[in-house]
Amino acid sequence: MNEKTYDVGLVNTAWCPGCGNHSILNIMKQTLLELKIKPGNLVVVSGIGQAAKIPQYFKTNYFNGLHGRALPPATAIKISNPNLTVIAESGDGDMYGEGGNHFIHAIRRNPDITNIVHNNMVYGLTKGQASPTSEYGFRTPIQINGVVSEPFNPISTAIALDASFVARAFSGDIKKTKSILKKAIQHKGYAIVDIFQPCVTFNKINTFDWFKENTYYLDDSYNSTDRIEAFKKSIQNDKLPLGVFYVNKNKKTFEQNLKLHQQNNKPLFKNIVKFDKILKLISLGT
Amino acid sequence: MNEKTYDVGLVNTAWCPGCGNHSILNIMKQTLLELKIKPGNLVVVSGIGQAAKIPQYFKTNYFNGLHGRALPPATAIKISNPNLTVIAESGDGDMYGEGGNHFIHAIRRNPDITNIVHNNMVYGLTKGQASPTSEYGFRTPIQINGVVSEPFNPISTAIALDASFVARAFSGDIKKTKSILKKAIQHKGYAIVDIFQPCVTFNKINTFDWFKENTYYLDDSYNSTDRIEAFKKSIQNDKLPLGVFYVNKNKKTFEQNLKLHQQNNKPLFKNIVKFDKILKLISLGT
Amino acid sequence: MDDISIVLCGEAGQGIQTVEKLFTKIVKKAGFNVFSTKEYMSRVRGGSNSTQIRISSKPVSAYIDRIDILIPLSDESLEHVKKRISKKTLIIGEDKYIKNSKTNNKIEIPITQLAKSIGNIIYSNTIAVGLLSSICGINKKILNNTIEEYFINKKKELVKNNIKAANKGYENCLEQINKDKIKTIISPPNKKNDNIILNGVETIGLGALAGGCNFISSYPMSPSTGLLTFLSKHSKEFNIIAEQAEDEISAINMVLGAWYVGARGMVTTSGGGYALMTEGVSLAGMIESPVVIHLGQRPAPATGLPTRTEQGDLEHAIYSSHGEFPKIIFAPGTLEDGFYLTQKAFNLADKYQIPVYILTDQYFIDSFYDIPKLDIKNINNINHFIKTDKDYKRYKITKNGISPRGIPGYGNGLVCIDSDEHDEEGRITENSDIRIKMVNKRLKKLSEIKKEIIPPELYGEKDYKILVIGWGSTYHIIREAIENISRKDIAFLYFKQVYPLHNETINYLNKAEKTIIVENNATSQFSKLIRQQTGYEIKNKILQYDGSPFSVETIIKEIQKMRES
Amino acid sequence: MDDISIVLCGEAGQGIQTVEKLFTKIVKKAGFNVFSTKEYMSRVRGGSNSTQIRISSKPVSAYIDRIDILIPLSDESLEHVKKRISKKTLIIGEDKYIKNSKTNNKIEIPITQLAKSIGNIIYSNTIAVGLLSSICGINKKILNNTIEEYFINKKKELVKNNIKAANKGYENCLEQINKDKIKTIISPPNKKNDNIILNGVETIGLGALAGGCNFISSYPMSPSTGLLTFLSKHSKEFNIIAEQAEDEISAINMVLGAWYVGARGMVTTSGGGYALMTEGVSLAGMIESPVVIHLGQRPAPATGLPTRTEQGDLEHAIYSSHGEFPKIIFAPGTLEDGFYLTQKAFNLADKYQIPVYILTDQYFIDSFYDIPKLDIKNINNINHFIKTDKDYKRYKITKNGISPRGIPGYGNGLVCIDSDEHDEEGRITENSDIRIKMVNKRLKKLSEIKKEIIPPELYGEKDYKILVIGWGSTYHIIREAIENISRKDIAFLYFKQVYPLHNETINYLNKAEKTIIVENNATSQFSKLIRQQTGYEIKNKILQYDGSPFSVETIIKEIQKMRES
Ligand SMILES: Cc1ncc(C[n+]2csc(CCOP(=O)(O)OP(=O)(O)O)c2C)c(N)n1
Ligand SMILES: Cc1ncc(C[n+]2csc(CCOP(=O)(O)OP(=O)(O)O)c2C)c(N)n1
Ligand code: SF4
Ligand code: SF4
Ligand SMILES: [Mg+2]
Ligand SMILES: [Mg+2]
Repeated sequence: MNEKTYDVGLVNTAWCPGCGNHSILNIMKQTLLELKIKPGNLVVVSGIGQAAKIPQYFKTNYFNGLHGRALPPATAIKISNPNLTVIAESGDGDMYGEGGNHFIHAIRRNPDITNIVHNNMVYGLTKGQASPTSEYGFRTPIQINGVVSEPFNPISTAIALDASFVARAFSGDIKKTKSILKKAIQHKGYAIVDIFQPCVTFNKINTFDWFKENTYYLDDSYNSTDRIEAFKKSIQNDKLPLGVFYVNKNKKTFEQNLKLHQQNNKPLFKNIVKFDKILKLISLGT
Repeated sequence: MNEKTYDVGLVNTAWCPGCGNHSILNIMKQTLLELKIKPGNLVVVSGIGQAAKIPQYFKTNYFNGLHGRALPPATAIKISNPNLTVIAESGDGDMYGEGGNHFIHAIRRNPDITNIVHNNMVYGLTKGQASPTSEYGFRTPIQINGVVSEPFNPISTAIALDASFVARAFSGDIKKTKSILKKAIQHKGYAIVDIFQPCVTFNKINTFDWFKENTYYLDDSYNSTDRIEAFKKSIQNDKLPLGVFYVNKNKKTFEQNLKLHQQNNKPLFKNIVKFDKILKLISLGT
Repeated sequence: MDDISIVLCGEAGQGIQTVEKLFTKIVKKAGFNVFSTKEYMSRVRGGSNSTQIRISSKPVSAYIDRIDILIPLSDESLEHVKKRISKKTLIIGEDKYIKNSKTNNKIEIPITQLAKSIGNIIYSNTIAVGLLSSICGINKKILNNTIEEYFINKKKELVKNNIKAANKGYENCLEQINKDKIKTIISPPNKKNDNIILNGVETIGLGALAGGCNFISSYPMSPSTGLLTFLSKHSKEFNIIAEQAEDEISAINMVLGAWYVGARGMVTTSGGGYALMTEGVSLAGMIESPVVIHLGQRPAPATGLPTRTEQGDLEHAIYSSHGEFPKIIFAPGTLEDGFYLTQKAFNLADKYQIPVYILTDQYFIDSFYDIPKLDIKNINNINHFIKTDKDYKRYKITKNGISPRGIPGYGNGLVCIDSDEHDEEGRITENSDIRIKMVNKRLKKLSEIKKEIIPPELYGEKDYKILVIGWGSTYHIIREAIENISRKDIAFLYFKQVYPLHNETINYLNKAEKTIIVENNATSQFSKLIRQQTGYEIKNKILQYDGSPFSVETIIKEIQKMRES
Repeated sequence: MDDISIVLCGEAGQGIQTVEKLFTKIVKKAGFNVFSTKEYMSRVRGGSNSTQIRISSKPVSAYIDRIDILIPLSDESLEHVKKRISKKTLIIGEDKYIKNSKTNNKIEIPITQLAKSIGNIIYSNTIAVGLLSSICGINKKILNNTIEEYFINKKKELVKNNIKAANKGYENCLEQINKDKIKTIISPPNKKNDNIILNGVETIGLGALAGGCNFISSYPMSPSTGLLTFLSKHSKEFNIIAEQAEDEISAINMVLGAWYVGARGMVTTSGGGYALMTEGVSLAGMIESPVVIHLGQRPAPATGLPTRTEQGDLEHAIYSSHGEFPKIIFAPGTLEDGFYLTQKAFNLADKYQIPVYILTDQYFIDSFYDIPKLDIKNINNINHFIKTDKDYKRYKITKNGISPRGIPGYGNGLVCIDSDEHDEEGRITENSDIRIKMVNKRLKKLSEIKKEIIPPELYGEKDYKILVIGWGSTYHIIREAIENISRKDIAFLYFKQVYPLHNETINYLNKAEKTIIVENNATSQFSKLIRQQTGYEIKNKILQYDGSPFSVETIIKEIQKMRES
């Protein structure tokens, strides 16, 4: 593996110049490289949106599925072949809007996957409607009087659901975000990393500078195993904390819970049909 | 209005003898009577399941829609005619499983509706599969090794989403549940009441006695406006608290936020088409 | 008589199913052929449900209206089946349930009292089994042995009491027979019956196992849940992942994820759940993923009649989903077809990288009968995925439209799939030349698929004048009706593959002077498909859409009417 | 020439849309008729998009391949439209963008440099408007006035600079004209054009307003989002609730809730979103709720080509959803039809208590042209809900199948609706007689609906030998092609209601010696429908499925080919 391992040659991304997605792509490649994950061993599952295009731009197996539906295939991929590293990555609209139900239930299952959300607080690809995370008052051609719904808080929700790893990052901070992503990927179990990402075209409120000014990092003394403390931090919104909010190491992963994988991690594609047992079943009748 | 106001004559409910649904029906009728809500002014929206059959058994307008989809019509009904009292009522599978995404987003909108969930921790109508609230280890013909997913905690989730009223009750306690329901219905804004309900046929674990033994009421000193405290209580699971966990009175309702209803609560059906304005728009062309 | 129809009628939760299971085992052991089917309300307790058990010395496998023996087990029972009661119907049961019957052809047996005398009214069911056995002239030894086997994992006490109960029922009835109040109206044939008894859902489940199914993700929905239960039950033995999804959308997207890494996955659902899956089906079309869909039909629209039967989702299955891509739809009409077609479905899905449907319905799913042991000797599963090399391209343009399917983690290539239109490598493109190539490639698979369409099967006279057309679960019903009519000019054309249609279809139709379609729906969806594909209009339609299956009698009557008109 | 085609080509985000909007206004003011349409990639910045603006002294409203004037605005522009460039195409633009063109027919104008000289490259767009105006011989006053109007709400400085820019473009081009390098190839007609300019989505939006729409809940999805935007924009003025739902499932269920209490609601979506709504559509069928569905088609399966055009969802719209119930599907081909049919849709949905579809596509939605002012004098809205009395029964069995629709909170009755099969009061039932009555009742509405099907319209010669059949957005394209071919033996049959089919259809078809269908899809879904309904097989098919609309030239060419064969 070398610096080029993840490059796909010349790519003309579909992203705007200055968009936070570029730096997330960059961070992703560095993270994977430093973790020495082989492209062939990695599957990135995404939905539809600007963020969701990310696997097209680096070397990896990918399943670029339907809008809102990254988590179900990601979960199935992991349990069908636990040897693969699985990342589910998409936008805020994708994961928390269309895909909200899968978000809840993926957390409940706790498969060992990393869920990365490019949170630009807007629908980018469809040109600037509010997303679930858009702030109160955010005006768009549809929310003409500004958003009136409580912004979705993925961090507090994930903690409420006792997700096993919950973090927030900022696309503008390569070093720190990389370190958070590394922890998330190395964590055994479901890990959500919500990444603040400026959309320079459709979100003129939550800009790079806005994120800079309105965030701070949880400090070293912060104890990420305390769920109540984590919740307290998660609902703080004068300034938005960044970092790892919560880790629950006591949970088994979904695949560990499956009887199938308790002996070994044999992928399903190696299954051999047991015709003798079928014959026995048939002979039994009902 | 009198004791018979809500009766629909002889009904042969589809429920098993001993099922907690009977007493919820009873509580509902009493609550509505005591609150002097007229059947004609009430709309009960439900999904599909044993719980969801409830509006069939008392006098009310009802919209007995699709499995998992009670909240979207309930929200629309309320904002299209704010003069109606709107209750969305269904089972745990319906509201937290199939309907999970609507649960999140209805809370975010905060329409003035009451969301009542008969939580029997099982799928009753389809004969005994695990529901999102089934406990770890709960065995069914599908979960043959017992449930391995984290049980969905509607209370902590609703608090994380800053729902404006969050309560839990028990079908076995008519008086207290009635009082909780009254508060919920009178609350201006979205109110969730998760009601523990024994399913005598398919849930042999979480029985009437089990609920009796494993619950207690939040006491009078409890401050339901403290979100952190509420969260703390919500994740307690040695014994499960009953009562009103959390109230946020600072929120405007969805219909209040709509420009349309800021002057008056004129229902949409009274709208008159403004042909003059259409003509003007047409004349403008693009 | 060598074919009797017994009907048990009672409330949900009374345990009629135990009688059904136990008694069918007993009669089969006694050498009879047996068929049983049930209709039941969408509720857990109460209401009125009924189960028909046909016993015969030759194979039986269709629903009939006729009731030879009725055992009412609740106040509403007589009312519930009143249209089917004739003068010849013998009614057996407790006084309170039979007293309202106007016929004299009835026998009182104090079932509950007998049960209580053994210690618990739950023994009523076994008493019923006993008395039925006695009417059917079944050897007591067979009765006792089967009960012992059936309760093998239960406590000794319970086994003993059940045997006692069965014998009480048996004796009590025998007494009546001896008194000449009733006759043993049927006797066991002098043969051994080595058949197995299965119902529709088990046969689909076994077919799935034989097709290498190792992943199922679904959301419970009548009447399709049984398949999820079946595969869950056998999940340990067969290394299957059986997951209950949070909703149907998740279910199908999970299954596509599973196929992506080389598992063999399926979903099971019914109309409303399938509606939610249709976007996922379109995804399968675009990413060219195999997927097997078991769609157990029930009456709609919307929630409809959740536990009843209909063939109303044929068009839904064919045309749902946005965009144009090939699929295959099987509609088994026999238990054997259920097994072999499901097994085949996995291999065709894998071969052509398309959705393949098993279209059943509540009637098919819930009907039992005995069939010879399924033969699995010649069954072949081929995994069509390949080991990738470094330059692997998932959507390589090939002559027949099929690109070799790689899976991540097997080989040196990368497997990139995309729900957008994509190039050979699986990357998004908006290039119109590539778009055209990709559409053509996907549709080209249809020509290959057409080469192996299962032809319709003709039963009855080759030189027919009247041709009756049916598909799926009506098979045995129509067949028995045709056999009953037994005239030289009539034949029955059975479709087990309903989409795409076989080319021979039009020739069969053209040969007939009169064609009659039989469908369990209100708009005759299959005849619309036939006309769309062949131009041929079937004018005579026997349609039923009240939630119940056709009876053999109805088909006979309707055909007779039409042949005269 | 009295019809020129101008094409601007550049990247997303460059502001070609401003040029389109501004310039079409100007030319219309100058008395021209104008048509414009665009094709663009599914991305926010970069890539290659193009907009065609046709200017003529007679009405124009169809896409053509021909480019008379090309303005490339990016490096890739020439490559992007290369197939459409002919020797006659005049290419105007900056040196760097036109230099690779092999033709001599090109003029360099240093647009960016001119813009910079005014202070900002954003003025490039207005410069382009200026130079185009000059080529079209447009009076400078009109140019200046329109710019002033267009930027009316902007800062003075900006208005001034834009006028300056337009003039720079104008003069610069005029200079070239004077040098005889280019000719004013078209001149404004001597007439006033009082038409209005609209695009497809606005016309649907206006139709919705005129139909009394006061509720829309939808989830953004190209190309359908514009309708949600339109109704949001006008929500205050018209007391509309316009809600962005969390997903499409919520959207349609909300709209059904809104109708339930007497609002008039609609959804707007595209294929994938619609797939998710199909369970809700089935609910509408069962509870007999009105609902209006705008389905803006785009190429599929799955995500497909999100910003491009196709007519691939006809079958999806007709047959999606489980169960059997009536619906109506309109497919407007003209802006006027878009308006009137949408208005009508609300009234028919309300009258028959069924789903009514407006089936459009990206091409229809994004195309502008000028039309006479829409006439709303004769428009009538009837609210079909009633005030209930105490004994009100929502599903009263009536002769024509339509039960008077009550709404909660209006009258003394209760309004009870149920997704299960229900009795007249709306309570769950499994009674098979009631089931049959209710199915019949729902389907009976179809007979009423059939009485007012909008017949297909014939254009061209009444005594045709060749009949071209089209539906929806291809209307103007086919019509212009037919007019161009201008032979006595050809006619065009246009369907704006595609479902149910009008009875006259078969007569039109039978009269022809040759029939040719034109569809923007790969499997010819409409001809399949025609065959299914009439038995008639249309053998000649002009199909296109690369995501682009037909051009007039393609239709002409293909028809010529077929008439010869
Ligand atoms: C079922 C369905 N509904 C809607 C869409 C249209 N759509 C594509 S991307 C998108 C939202 C994008 O927002 P987000 O997920 O936040 O991603 P971003 O573009 O902001 O990165 C929508 C609504 C779709 N493709 N499929
Ligand atoms: C789309 C869809 N999927 C599945 C079903 C089948 N179904 C009906 S009720 C139900 C679950 C019932 O559980 P719950 O909501 O907890 O209600 P309960 O019966 O326990 O009161 C299911 C899965 C359905 N009707 N529609
Ligand atoms: S629209 Fe926003 S999110 Fe999308 S690429 Fe541009 S800046 Fe990034
Ligand atoms: S199955 Fe359970 S929830 Fe349903 S009625 Fe019976 S006891 Fe109640
Ligand atoms: Mg976003
Ligand atoms: Mg439940």
